[in-house]
Amino acid sequence: MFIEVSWLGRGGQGAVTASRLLARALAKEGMWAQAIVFFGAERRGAPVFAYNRISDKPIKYHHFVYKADVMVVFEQTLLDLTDGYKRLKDDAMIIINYAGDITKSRLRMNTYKIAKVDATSIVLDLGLLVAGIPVINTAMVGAFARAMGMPSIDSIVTAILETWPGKIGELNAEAAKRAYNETEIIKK
Amino acid sequence: MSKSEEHLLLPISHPTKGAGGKTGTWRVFKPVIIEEKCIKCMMCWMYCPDAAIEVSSRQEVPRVNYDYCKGCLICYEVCPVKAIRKEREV
Amino acid sequence: MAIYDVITGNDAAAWGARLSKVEVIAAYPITPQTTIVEKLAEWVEKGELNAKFIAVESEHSAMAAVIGASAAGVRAFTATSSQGLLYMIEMVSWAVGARTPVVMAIVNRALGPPWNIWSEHTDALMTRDTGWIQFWAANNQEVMDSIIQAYRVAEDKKVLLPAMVMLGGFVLSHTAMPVKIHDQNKVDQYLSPYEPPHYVLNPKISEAFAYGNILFPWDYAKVRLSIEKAMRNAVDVIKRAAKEFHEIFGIWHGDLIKEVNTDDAEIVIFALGAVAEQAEATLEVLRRNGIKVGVAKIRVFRPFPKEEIAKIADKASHVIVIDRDISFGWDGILAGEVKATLHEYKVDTPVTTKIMGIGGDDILPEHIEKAVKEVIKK
Amino acid sequence: MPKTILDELIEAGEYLLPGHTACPGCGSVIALRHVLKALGKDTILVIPASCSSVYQAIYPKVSINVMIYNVAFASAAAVASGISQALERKGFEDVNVVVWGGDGGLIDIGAASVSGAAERNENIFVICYDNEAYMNTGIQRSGSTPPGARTTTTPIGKIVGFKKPMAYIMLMHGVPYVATANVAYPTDLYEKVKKAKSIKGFKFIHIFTPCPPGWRFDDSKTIEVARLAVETGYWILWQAEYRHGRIHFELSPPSRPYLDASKRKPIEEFLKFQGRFSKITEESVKKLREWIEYQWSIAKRFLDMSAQK
Repeated sequence: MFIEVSWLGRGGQGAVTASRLLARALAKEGMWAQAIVFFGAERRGAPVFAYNRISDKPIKYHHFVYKADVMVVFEQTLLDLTDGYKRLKDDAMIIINYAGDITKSRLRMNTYKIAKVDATSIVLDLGLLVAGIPVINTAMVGAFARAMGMPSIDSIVTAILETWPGKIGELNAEAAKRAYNETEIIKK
Repeated sequence: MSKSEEHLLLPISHPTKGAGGKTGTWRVFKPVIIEEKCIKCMMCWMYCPDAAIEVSSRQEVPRVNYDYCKGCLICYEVCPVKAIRKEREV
Repeated sequence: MAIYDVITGNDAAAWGARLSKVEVIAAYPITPQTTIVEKLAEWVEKGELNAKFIAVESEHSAMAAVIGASAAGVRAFTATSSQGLLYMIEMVSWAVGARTPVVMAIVNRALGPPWNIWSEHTDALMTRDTGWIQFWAANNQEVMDSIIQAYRVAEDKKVLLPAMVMLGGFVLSHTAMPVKIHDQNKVDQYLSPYEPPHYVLNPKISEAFAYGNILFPWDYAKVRLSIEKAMRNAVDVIKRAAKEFHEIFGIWHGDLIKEVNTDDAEIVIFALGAVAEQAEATLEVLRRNGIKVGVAKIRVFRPFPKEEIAKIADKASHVIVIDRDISFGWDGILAGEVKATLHEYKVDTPVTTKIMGIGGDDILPEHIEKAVKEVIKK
Repeated sequence: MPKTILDELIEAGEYLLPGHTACPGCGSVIALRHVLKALGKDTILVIPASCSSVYQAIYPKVSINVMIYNVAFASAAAVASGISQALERKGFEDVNVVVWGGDGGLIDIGAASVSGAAERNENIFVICYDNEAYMNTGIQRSGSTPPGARTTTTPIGKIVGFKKPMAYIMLMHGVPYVATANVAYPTDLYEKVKKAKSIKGFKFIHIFTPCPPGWRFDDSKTIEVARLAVETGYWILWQAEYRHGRIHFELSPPSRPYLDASKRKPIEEFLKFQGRFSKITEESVKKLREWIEYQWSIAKRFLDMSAQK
């Protein structure tokens, strides 16, 4: 098994942390996962890339992901803004934070497998905001688990609680669980 | 140094009197303390840059250690009672 | 029991220092090194690490302070990158003559201008001639383990020289991957507390002495020669340190070199750090295509493993050296060392040199494959 | 008979051993003798490149009988910080870690590390012997060279710049103890170092130490020149402690009369002995007079601040 994941978010939304959480949760299940970050001159709101490389044996590659098997998109404008489609393999899966009817989105529904979750509503409901920005990263990790069938939501919850002990951890764990339950997988 | 210590030759120096040699040879003039005039105020001792004027208590007349006195004559200048005279050496 | 975690290279470096029970840390922030010392500062403040953290005003002072601390008899640590390393370089060189076995992590980053925060090896390679032992880590586990090994080697009474551990900026420093965090008792078994056998700057312990006052040329030459002897002693000490590390922790990163598929290789790639591991990853694909390639990961750049390199190159029909660095007007820096070594050992295997990945430009498997295929066409 | 400071100085013994290699009449070594008497055996001198890295003599011997660590020019206060922290970590808190350097090493190139150590309130002494130029490399101007002084890099006399008021600068860091001293007043110096020794934290002492070859005067005149610096008001002797948000500043006895400008000798008395000022222009003398006034106006302000309840 060898899966490459791209996270496409905005500065402040926690894409980097999401990729690290995912790697940590996968490691708990004996998987080998890298979490890679491209640091540029990020500012809050600007597009941010993070990546995962996942395998069942140690990975020795040390470069960025250019053609992802899975792309987690924090909002659809980012796909247009960053030429996101060019960074996808032909049969890739897009996991997207989207409110409302996905068929009305600009997504190329016929080309890619799509998984959809309204993460923004979940975190607004839970009051998960940092500096006024809804932080949807943990919810999107939950969505990833549902869409990809790995890791288990339990491993994700454990990884979250290890990262933020206490109230913040519990809220984030709740966000991940709700997203896990609410993610819809739309076949092409 | 044994073979096994050759990798550890350290630039360490040990405190030694006369580390710079007999600096008394630098002199042109030498200070001479006139015992009978000395009031044991210790000014000469106090201001000697070379620690070349020796005394072990206030009851003594200081002695010049000519091995190391460089002949700067600060002592001659600071003596309040002119109890030090200078003598040409070279 | 060892804890198995997914951490960045910088966290791994901090863990290496923590498990080595460093007693004084002095550091100045610089991207991409900063999170190493942030982590250590956090542990010190929380009381998880019983050490003094000196938040100095410059890298020059960071190295100065760790030299002072080490001279006074404690295990000291610092970390830097790029411009910071260059700003510190006077004291980097000083640490060698001072015979202070400090360990420093260097997160390799390109030099400005223009500003560039990404990976390149030129910074650390510019310290090549200072007399530091240089470890180049290829992954985060090796970062942590090399720091522990570095203290063991640096403090060995046959060596007593400072050691640096390199990790690629972002490529390792900010990339999280699984790392086995060792059990403290096992590390304690491997690495005894620092007891300087040569001198301790403490009037309560030692008689008064002066370290480093002026010394005439004939004596100076002897003192510098003793550094060269210590560096040569380091070869065996590094091998033993790696071997015992393997015995205790079951992990083998190689000693001065780690050879991968070199036995039957027609083409051998030499490289440093994560670049070498990237080449290792590419091997699989090439071998599947019937191309017999091997990789020699140069893990220790000083002392330079000349004999090992000559042997490996002698067996192969072609050598490729990949440098993520450049010596302007010459070639890659590692390439120069390899070529000189082969000349010294009268090995006439042809050498192709490739400079790639400058300023963080990504080194992709296809770049390495292309380099190999070019050699085959020749 | 009660013990006097003089008895104490005699009993303290000598840590500066005769046969060192300082120039005849060197002001710096006179100061070092008394500093070491006050500090005693449990002392580590951290010495940056300076005259004292040379006058301690040549390997394998040394003329100073306390522990010495020679370090690179700009690094002294940082090295001392590392030593001090290491000793504290090991439980040796009663060792004096002392930077002993010149104006070049501590006021110019090493000023950042001195300032950094002060800001962190490291438990160290920084003692600067000020001979007002880079003497070790052959008399080049420093940030501490006064206006009008000739050096090899100010061949017609320093025109650009004043004299960096390092002790005031250190005082503004809010460190526990700052003092100025002068080789002509060794008991004052001795008492200041002893006082500093009783204080934990960062201590800065700035000592005026004439240099016969560098300032071009007769070897025997070191003390006279140094004393004239005080009597003309050019060098002000004071000490200050910073405690709980307040500076306790006091003029030292030798300088007290000169708070009254009319009591000061004319600056020409100080200048005339020294070859470095032999061609000083009237303009530079005026600048010096203004500079002296300015230094006193700062001292007065600190005195007023200390007097306020």
